[in-house]
Amino acid sequence: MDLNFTEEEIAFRDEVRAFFRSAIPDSIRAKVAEGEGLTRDDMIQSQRILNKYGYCTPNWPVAWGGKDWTPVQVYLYQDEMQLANVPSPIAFNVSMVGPVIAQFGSEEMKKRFLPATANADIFWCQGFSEPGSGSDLASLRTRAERKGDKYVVNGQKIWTTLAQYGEWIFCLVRTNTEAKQQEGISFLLIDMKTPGITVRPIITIDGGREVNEVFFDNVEVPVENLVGQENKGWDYAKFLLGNERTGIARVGNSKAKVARIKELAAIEQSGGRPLIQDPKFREKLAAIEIELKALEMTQLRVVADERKLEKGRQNPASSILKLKGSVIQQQLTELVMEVVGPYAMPYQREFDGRNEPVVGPEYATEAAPMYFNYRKVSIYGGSNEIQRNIIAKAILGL
Amino acid sequence: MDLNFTEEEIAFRDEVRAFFRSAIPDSIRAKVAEGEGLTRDDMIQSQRILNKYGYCTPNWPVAWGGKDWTPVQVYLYQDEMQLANVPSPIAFNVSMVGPVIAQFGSEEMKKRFLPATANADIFWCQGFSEPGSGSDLASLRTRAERKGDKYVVNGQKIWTTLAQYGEWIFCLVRTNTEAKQQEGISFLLIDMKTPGITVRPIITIDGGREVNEVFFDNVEVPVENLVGQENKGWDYAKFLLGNERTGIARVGNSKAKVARIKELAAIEQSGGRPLIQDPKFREKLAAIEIELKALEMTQLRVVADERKLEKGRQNPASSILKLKGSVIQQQLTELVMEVVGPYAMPYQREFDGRNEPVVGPEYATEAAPMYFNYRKVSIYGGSNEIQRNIIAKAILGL
Amino acid sequence: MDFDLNDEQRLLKESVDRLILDQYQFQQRKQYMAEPAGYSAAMWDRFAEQGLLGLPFPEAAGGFGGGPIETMIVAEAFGRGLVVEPYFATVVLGGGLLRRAADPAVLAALGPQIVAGKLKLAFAHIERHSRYDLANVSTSAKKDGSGYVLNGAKSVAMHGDSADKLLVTARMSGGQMDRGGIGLFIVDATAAGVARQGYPTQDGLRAAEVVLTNARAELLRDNALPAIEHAVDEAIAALCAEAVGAMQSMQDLTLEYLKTRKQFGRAIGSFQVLQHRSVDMLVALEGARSMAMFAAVMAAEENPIERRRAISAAKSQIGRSGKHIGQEAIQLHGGIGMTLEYSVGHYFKRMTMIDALYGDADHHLTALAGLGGLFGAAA
Amino acid sequence: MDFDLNDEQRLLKESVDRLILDQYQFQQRKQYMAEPAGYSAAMWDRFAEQGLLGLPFPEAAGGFGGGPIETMIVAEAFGRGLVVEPYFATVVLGGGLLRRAADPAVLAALGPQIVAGKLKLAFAHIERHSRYDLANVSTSAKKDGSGYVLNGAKSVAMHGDSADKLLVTARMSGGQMDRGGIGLFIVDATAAGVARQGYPTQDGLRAAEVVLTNARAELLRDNALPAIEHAVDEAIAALCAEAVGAMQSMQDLTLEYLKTRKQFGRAIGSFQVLQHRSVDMLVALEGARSMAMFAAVMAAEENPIERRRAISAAKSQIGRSGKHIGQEAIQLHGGIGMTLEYSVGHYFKRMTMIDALYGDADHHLTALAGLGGLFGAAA
Repeated sequence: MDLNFTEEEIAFRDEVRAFFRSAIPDSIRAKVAEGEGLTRDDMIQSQRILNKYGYCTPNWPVAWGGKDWTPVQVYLYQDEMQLANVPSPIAFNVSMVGPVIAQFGSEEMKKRFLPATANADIFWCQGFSEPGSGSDLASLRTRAERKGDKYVVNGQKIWTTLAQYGEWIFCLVRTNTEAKQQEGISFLLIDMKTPGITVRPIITIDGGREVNEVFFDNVEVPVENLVGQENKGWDYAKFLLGNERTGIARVGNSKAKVARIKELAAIEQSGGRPLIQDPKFREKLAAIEIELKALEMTQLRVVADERKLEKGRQNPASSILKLKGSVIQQQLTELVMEVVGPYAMPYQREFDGRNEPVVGPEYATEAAPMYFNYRKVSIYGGSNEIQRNIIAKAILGL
Repeated sequence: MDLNFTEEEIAFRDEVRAFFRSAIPDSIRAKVAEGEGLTRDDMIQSQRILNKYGYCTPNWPVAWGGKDWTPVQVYLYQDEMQLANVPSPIAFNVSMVGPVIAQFGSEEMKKRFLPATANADIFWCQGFSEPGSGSDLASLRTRAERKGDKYVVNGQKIWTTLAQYGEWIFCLVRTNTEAKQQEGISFLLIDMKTPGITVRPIITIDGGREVNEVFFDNVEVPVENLVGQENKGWDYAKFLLGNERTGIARVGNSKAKVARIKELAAIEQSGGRPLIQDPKFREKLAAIEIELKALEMTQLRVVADERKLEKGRQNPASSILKLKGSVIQQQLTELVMEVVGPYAMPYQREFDGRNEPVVGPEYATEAAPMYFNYRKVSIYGGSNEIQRNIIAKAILGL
Repeated sequence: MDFDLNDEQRLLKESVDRLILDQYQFQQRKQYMAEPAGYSAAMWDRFAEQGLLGLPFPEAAGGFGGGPIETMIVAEAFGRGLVVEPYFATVVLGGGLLRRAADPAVLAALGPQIVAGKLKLAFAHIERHSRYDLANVSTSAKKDGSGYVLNGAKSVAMHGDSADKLLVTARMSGGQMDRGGIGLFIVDATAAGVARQGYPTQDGLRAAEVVLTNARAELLRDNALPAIEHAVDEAIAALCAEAVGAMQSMQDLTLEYLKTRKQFGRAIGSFQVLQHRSVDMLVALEGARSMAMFAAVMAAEENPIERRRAISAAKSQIGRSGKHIGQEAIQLHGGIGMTLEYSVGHYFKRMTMIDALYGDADHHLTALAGLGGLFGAAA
Repeated sequence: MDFDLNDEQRLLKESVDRLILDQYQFQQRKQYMAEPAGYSAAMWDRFAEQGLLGLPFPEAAGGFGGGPIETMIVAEAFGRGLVVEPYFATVVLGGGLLRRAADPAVLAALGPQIVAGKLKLAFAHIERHSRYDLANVSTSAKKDGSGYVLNGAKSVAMHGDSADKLLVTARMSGGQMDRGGIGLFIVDATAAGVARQGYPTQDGLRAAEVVLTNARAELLRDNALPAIEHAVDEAIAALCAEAVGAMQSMQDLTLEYLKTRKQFGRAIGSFQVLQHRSVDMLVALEGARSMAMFAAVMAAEENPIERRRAISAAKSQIGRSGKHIGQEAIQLHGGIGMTLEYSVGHYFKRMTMIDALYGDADHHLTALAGLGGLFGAAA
């Protein structure tokens, strides 16, 4: 057992660290550091840089632009990306639909979609959740009826993140209403420009427009857009959701946030001295740092174990990462609120597009919206209640 | 709304306060303050003083030595008793079997048992739980078969507190094995000297002998010892358990414990100054004090509401009192551990009956045993999980 | 001891509850917020008609002589309605500062205008680095003829943009953090030298940044800190009650949702985990309700140590209960709880802002610990 | 980076695990505790035979040159077995103090005796008001001919009653709380002027009060605090691993109980609330395991700031996880968990004592906060 990184691993880390901090524009990284929303262009610009230098899709098959990295290298890559406040490549492209197409799609489908997906020439969004099916995803009701060489899709998706940017959407649809819930579902790729698709924004409590409803009204989809086999979509979705869960711990992001909190708490005053000198504030931060360190070590253990797992299999411990990772992210947003104190109160998104001066320090403007917005991280990607159900069954055997 | 006590209430409070602090021997009150176990004689002596002055059984019918006090007076009586570290009268006598006999027993039974029960001439214990029936009390299996003018009892009870002192035991027994679980249970009074009864102590993790197993092997019980009607015992048990729940908040005890912790933390040193001057320690204590104040106010609200309830009905909010009260009591034992620091470690019950000098300050000796022992308060009297089930159903309608 | 309302209080409660039920549904509130001032002028008049604006003022000032219990009744109902009108700024806090710090003559002159709905106030106190400290004041007051001129910048003055007059803390002597030497001044909001920037707050109310440049001001009281502290303590008691209203609404909404929302073929309220978590929300709510009552009773206490202990204990409890209930309400709702179209998130945001008003849960825990806690060593 | 054990470590783990499984069942342990010394002399010899007593000593001292990882392997197994022999006192802490503070010659002289099971040590440091502070020492050391004489009283010296020699902190200069001027001495436990009172601790181990009255002592090192701190940090890392073993056992016992105990006609492990609470126990356990590994890796770190940060973080996590798991294990067991006849309560008590050894969770949180936390502002 040697928990230090090897010389090769350190060299790799230094290489990606240098790359992330030089290749991605500071203006974009500063937005990530402060929790400001990125524009569509920011996301695409950043992803294309990563892709150009081969740093976009390491988890994909090598033939399609992936890397033959060790699990530790993948970890270091993610950690350094997050520490440098580099935007993660669009998750729908790189962590979700890309791996599914690479694993289950036909050669033709791969050629058609994978390079464009890696380079953000297509902006993907995800059509899984429906109004009636939240945690109970398999109860989804959006229908796709086969008519000749097309599917005709009718139904509604909800919580579709960034559908306003989406050029394509990958959907779970019901292709067999007779079969048991999980067995009648297919995985379909749909061009958002197809007639019959309507996107309606859902404004969230932080005032952001991040999620949407997507309505399908007799939307015609060519059958070649079916991924893999008809009625096997649930398997592909499970594969996809497993991939989602590892990244969601976001240890590097939280480490960057801790560092930022220390900087800000050195600026803000409490009782006539910098807040960072307040023993109680320090202890609150230290308590989260301990949890974060434990999470990081646990993640490394999961990463190290990956070598021993069948390729593509998911360590159920990744549910623990999601659970703890989400709570730590949320606690850090609360601490930022505390750092800025009364300056959390002004709602300044109202100013967007206007010219009013910022109230209080610039870094305070996103404190409350981020706190509100981050309540989502224990809800999406399988709520923390669902994660506990999974762990109870898969790990504890209860 | 006037949350101040009336002049009459204050006069009453001063009266009971003076009584408790003068009539009960200091030696007994000091044991309660430090969490040391009371001897059987301590309990009986204290109860007889209370009974002599009419302060033992206020909740009983006036005809049987009860008081026509308002709910506020009852509250003040309990609060002052606990604040003065006066041992509560034996709960099995005064809160449990006494009210049941007074409510459901025959006149003859009342005459036979109530005065002796009030004066601790009988030391009662409770035979409810069985090895197979913990939270699921109604699944109990101890049989009582009617044979002529006797019941023949066979079975086993467990967790019988102070059975080693018990002269009589009130038991739930199954008199009908055909009926639905709750409907075949009777409430029986049994003389512990009857042949066929064996008591076996259970030593708990604190080293204490507080609970026991009680075995019944063809124990013959006269039918006149049946309380109320055969097969109605479950109703009487529910009545009894409801009574138990109010007292279990033990706000007065916890207030006395907070005061004692402040005294001790002024003696113990940390970093070269009294522990009580450590801001973090103060905050930990203050956080519990807030919870305790909220509990006290909630208890007063429940008390005030009692006037509006049908006599004998239980406010489901009393489950909240049990829940919060138990947690606060447990937290305070943790804080005592923290006050004494390394001196929590010596196990000095071993010294009982020997003459070795006390290790560390005298008040440290019970810190760890009390912490260990108090884990029970969220288990007994309906575990906190059961309380939450009750609240979810009875208050929230879930 | 008696938790019952008297007849007048019961009438007050019925009328305010009715007002909120009839006039303050979620959609109605949205319309009020869309008005130019960010709240409903008609509703303000309605408050005046119903006598709510005069509630805590003495009769000599045109009011009805209500105390903290009456304010608690109104605040709790307003918490359920998420009222956006400047009642807290003008009547509770502004009015309280006048009652505690101003001469009776000033109160008698201004009171009736407030009661009639003609005068709105705001308290301009917070400065860039003062955080929750009432004694941390660097805005300066200099004598100038019969009055004073003030210089400084004040932040996040609740409803400062619609106020007619500002109540301003300024330093007359001493260092930035000294308890002595702080004056309470009254300034015309439209006077020369007063620059205001109004904006919405996270909870849909309004606030303003105020810059004072040789702004002419009238002194209400010198060495005003003890009076200000008392007024703020009373205001905190009202915030506690408002918070209880908001928490009760979140609890009600969540229970309703748990009973109707179905997943895996059954109402999600039938899942034991969600049942127990609802119970923990209820326990937090009842603790908060109890402490809000405690705060109301203790708000009028003249002994500042006893009063501050009680108020800090209550505000700390409210902050913790509110965070717990708010976060759980969102979590148990899932995605729908995150949307602006649904009301629970609005309660959550108001609750979050209440925690940040005049000291959050940890600030008041520290304060209480510093004051020796609630239960004396010689109990 | 590599979490795998090397071949030697794997062999060590297999042999220690086997020893615990075969020789340290709950009933066997009870017999060991009933022996006069409070532990099994035969087991101690067995440890010697298996080479465990020499594990962390350099070869020059007759040992096997094992490091923190090897100690972690042994400690975790011992945590599962609730081992009562003085391994921690003699080998981990006592041996560590010798390694860090004594001359190589002393180590070479004493080491082989320890390795052979012939010499037992105890660290006598705690004083009436020192709590968890290693720098708080008032026991005095005075030069006397070629050696020293010590005067003072030491409390709760783990396994001090069966030790052959005591390692004693005493002040050679400076005030009671000064970091400088603390010497580490070695004293014959049976020497004149050494009075010991032995007793059991809450977890079934043993400790002693030690009173030194002009007791003759040999100086191992002056200004010994940094060396003592390093040895104690290494000992804490071992305690963390032992705690993980105890927590794992509590988790296993609880799961087993949930799967077999029936209430309301079904296994209680089928109740969702108990499932989720078991999951939270697992999360606490995995966090503790991760931090125990972190502690093991950092225990050898020479930079005292980096080392202390890591050790304090780990001990704090261990304390919190252990309390959570222990309390939940008892609660989920119900009454049976409270009985001395059942093992889970013994783990709970050991876990509680580990928290109180060399600083509890809050003590180390404060320490970590004082050292600036784990993640630098310039990450």
